[in-house]
Amino acid sequence: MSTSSISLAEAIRLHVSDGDSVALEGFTHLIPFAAGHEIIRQRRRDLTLVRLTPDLICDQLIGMGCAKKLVFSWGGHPGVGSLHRFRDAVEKAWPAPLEIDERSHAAMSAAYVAGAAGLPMAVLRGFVGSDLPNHNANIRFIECPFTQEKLAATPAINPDVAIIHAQKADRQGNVLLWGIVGVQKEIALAATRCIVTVEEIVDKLEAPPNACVLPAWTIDAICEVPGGAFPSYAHGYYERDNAAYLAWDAVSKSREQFTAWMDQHVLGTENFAEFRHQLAS
Amino acid sequence: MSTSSISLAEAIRLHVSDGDSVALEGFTHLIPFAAGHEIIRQRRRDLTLVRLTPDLICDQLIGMGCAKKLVFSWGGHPGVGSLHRFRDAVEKAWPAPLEIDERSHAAMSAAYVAGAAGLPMAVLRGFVGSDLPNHNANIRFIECPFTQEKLAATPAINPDVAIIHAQKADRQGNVLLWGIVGVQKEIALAATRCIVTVEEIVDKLEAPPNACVLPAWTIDAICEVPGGAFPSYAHGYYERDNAAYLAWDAVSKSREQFTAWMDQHVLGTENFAEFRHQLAS
Amino acid sequence: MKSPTRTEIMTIVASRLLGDGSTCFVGIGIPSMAANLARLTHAPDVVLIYESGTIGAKPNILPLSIGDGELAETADTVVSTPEIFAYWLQGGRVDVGFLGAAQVDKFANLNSTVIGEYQTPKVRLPGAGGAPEIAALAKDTLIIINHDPRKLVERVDFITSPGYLDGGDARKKAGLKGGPSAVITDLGVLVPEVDSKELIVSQVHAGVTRDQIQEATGWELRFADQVTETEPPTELELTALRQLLERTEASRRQAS
Amino acid sequence: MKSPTRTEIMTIVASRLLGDGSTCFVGIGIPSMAANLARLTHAPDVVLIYESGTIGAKPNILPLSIGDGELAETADTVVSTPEIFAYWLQGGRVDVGFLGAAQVDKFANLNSTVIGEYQTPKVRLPGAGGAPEIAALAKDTLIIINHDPRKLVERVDFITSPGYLDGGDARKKAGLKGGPSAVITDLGVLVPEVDSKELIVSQVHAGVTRDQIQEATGWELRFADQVTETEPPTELELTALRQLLERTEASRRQAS
Repeated sequence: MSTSSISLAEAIRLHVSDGDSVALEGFTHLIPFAAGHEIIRQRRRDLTLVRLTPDLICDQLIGMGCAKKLVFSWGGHPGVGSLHRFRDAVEKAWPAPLEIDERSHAAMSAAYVAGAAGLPMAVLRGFVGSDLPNHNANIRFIECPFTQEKLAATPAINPDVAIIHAQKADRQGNVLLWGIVGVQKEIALAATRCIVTVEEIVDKLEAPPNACVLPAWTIDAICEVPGGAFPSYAHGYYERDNAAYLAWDAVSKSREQFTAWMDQHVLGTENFAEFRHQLAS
Repeated sequence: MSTSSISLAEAIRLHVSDGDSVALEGFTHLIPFAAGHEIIRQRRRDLTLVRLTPDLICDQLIGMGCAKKLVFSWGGHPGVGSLHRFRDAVEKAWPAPLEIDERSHAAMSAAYVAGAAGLPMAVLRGFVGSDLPNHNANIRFIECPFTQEKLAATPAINPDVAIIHAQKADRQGNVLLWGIVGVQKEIALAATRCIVTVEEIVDKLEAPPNACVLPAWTIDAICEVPGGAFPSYAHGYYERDNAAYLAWDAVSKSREQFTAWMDQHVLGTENFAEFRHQLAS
Repeated sequence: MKSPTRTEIMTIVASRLLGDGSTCFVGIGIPSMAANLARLTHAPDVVLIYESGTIGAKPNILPLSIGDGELAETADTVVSTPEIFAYWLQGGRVDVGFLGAAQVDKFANLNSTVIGEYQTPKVRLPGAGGAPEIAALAKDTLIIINHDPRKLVERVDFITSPGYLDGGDARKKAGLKGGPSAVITDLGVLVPEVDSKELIVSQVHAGVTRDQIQEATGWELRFADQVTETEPPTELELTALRQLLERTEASRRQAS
Repeated sequence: MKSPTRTEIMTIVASRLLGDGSTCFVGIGIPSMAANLARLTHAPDVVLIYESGTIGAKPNILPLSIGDGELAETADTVVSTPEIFAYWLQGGRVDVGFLGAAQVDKFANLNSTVIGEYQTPKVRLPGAGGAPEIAALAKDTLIIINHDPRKLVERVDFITSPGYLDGGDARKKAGLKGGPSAVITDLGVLVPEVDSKELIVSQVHAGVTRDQIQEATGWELRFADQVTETEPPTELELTALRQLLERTEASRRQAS
């Protein structure tokens, strides 16, 4: 029951197909940027992207025409403002129309929990008084059979593929992440297939008790991609590159500049290591 | 926002009243025996005991007449067989009739989760084909509004008091437990009041990342009771006393021998330290 | 000492409303600034909860994102995103939700979803994030927003997060407790009138006239019987705020 | 080498049914013994999951309770009780549920609740524990029980955990997949007949006659067309099992 590591290009080739629903998670931390880039390089199309906070990684995928739909709860540039490519797709259908399934963080994280737990729906105290349920059939209300209270329900999320970035895997393929762990365990378990990029592969995981560990047999591909969460951060390895985040605002503002940047830095590089090298120089 | 430590006797006096529902948890590990004994010493009555696995600790409380009701999912002597005092209460109403609310581990742990999460009920794939729902109105079935599947529902559990044993607290009252953590975080958060006994109080908690930590402001009383989980175990401190467990079978078999043992060892001692000292000699 | 800017006053006034020992679910930006200022001044035991799962965070610098490493490293505990919303917010453990928004209306409803129609938006905003449930489930909500007639509007284009809905007992009828107790702006403070739940001006910052505040508001404003003037920032408050921002700036310069 | 006892044979036969690399949700007692024997012999990569939350436990000695420290220390990860049932069992990640019971009936339904009436039990048994959901949600279930006419009964007094309910497609109609594939006893192995789902004898241990097995069963037994005789325990199996038990005994003596 061990999962041996493969290249990220191979993992995306094997496990991500056109039309798939793909959850890329990491709540401000451990965002799988390298994997997102590889999806762009391999020119996947018609993906349903699933992510609580579709920040730069989804802005890039959407702007490059990989997505037909977005399941999300907050699509902004953290601490900065708008995601220009996301807005351009929703407001002006560029480069393609983008269907949206919009919930809230509480609902989406509960939907992942339901997905991991084999339930068809999540139940929460949510959306009361909000206009969102008027625009999303995936938000309904049910009645508690014991108290007759009205509760919100939302369908479980079970993506075709989950992609996460973690700090470590051992040689058997067991994965350890720590710090802000977000919804990563949940999407890994909710998805049909799971790709994990890691900072490093080690002999022994040395996980502290009750740490967030994914056993090898729950994972389909492990790829060693040091720095694979850049410009987000990997706790214990490197910090968030706030300057790179701030710079994205200008890069992404115009379609032309965005396209040129992506052509040069993502499509024009072989892999994430080359991308980072090119960007640094 | 700190919780200073008090004696266990004081904590039980302040927070456990006749008629309360009291959850004592610890899944084979960190079972709060010292607190159970103190409830017996203080002769509380008409308690609703809540525990997934009401093993020796509940056998003692039931046999001593503290309980009027038991909410549970498995009432046996682990690895041995019957709980004689529990059986005597259910089968022959001795020393008093015992009402039961019987679910399964999956349902009870989900009910604690719902309790901690402020939901009135838990939803699970449970009890299909089982006779339990025919005998417990706290197990019902609902329909998923998205898939029309039939799902089990059970009311949230929100005890008046949660009592747990943990390895450590710091001087501010933050609590750390590790190893088999069971449902302790959930009941601590589901209950109105929470008492925690700990192996030791330390200057710094030194919790590893993402450990099971309860912040001081979620806890009402912290009591330093070294060895307070005996004869169960405290990971990193001492092992399960299997001999003491095995011995319980003979001690508890007859009403007379049970009563004599409890009179001598529990009612006849001032506190848990004296109990352990007496038992060892 | 340089006299305080309007934004500084807004931040300081908001920080004053946070009680010591309370648990506060903090949005990013000015809410985070105000909450940390409270922690560094009159409320050392405030418990800051961020939706990234950090409980009891005590950041020395302000996070740019809601899940910076600084938050995790200084927290009492870090839990998963599902847990922070289920056990901590929905579980009823949050005293104060500290929120910003693109628009707030007369009944303190918040919009962070769209300007214009949902299907054909003029401006697509980031969306709900944690706000609908924070606004619904925290015992109290504080809202921080810059005064501007396009931001303080008679009726929001879209209710992302409930304030008092149509006013009066509409929120209660919908099954919600709590509700916003104050909207803090760079011009003053608005509070819901007891019965109608319409936001009225209860406080103005020094030097702000009623006309100014009316001009910056998208509906015909009413004023409380007793409108107080904001107590000027103390030197302690101003120093703590400026040092916090300086530390933050220095750290960002160093990192880039 | 001392010839094997009936209990040893039962344990070894059960262990053989556990495939290498499968994930197995293990009950305490003989199920745990058989599952660990499988791990120590032909199935080194079996993943043992205990309801105490230990995933991938590799105990060197047999736990007396389902949550001994030995399980936590040797596990790949230890999760909470709610998580083990929600994400791991209900999430569909368990291939085999390994269960014991006080009674099993003709359609492989299990009783661990009461002998007699629920409200006025003759014998109050421990109860459900994890079993109803293990029996319902594991892809396959293996049942281990000693052959005895009070244990293998025509109809259990109480269905704690579903086998094939009333037989035929009753289980499927109730919305359940899977179902028990074998009942392993100290006399032989019973399996559900393809359509009726009635348990029939497919295998007898060496030296056991049909009469013996019928006498020890509470309903009129039927036999498969081809009843095989159990392959005798190999020396490897027997040695591994006995050493496991010796290590366990030694450790318990030492502790007490």
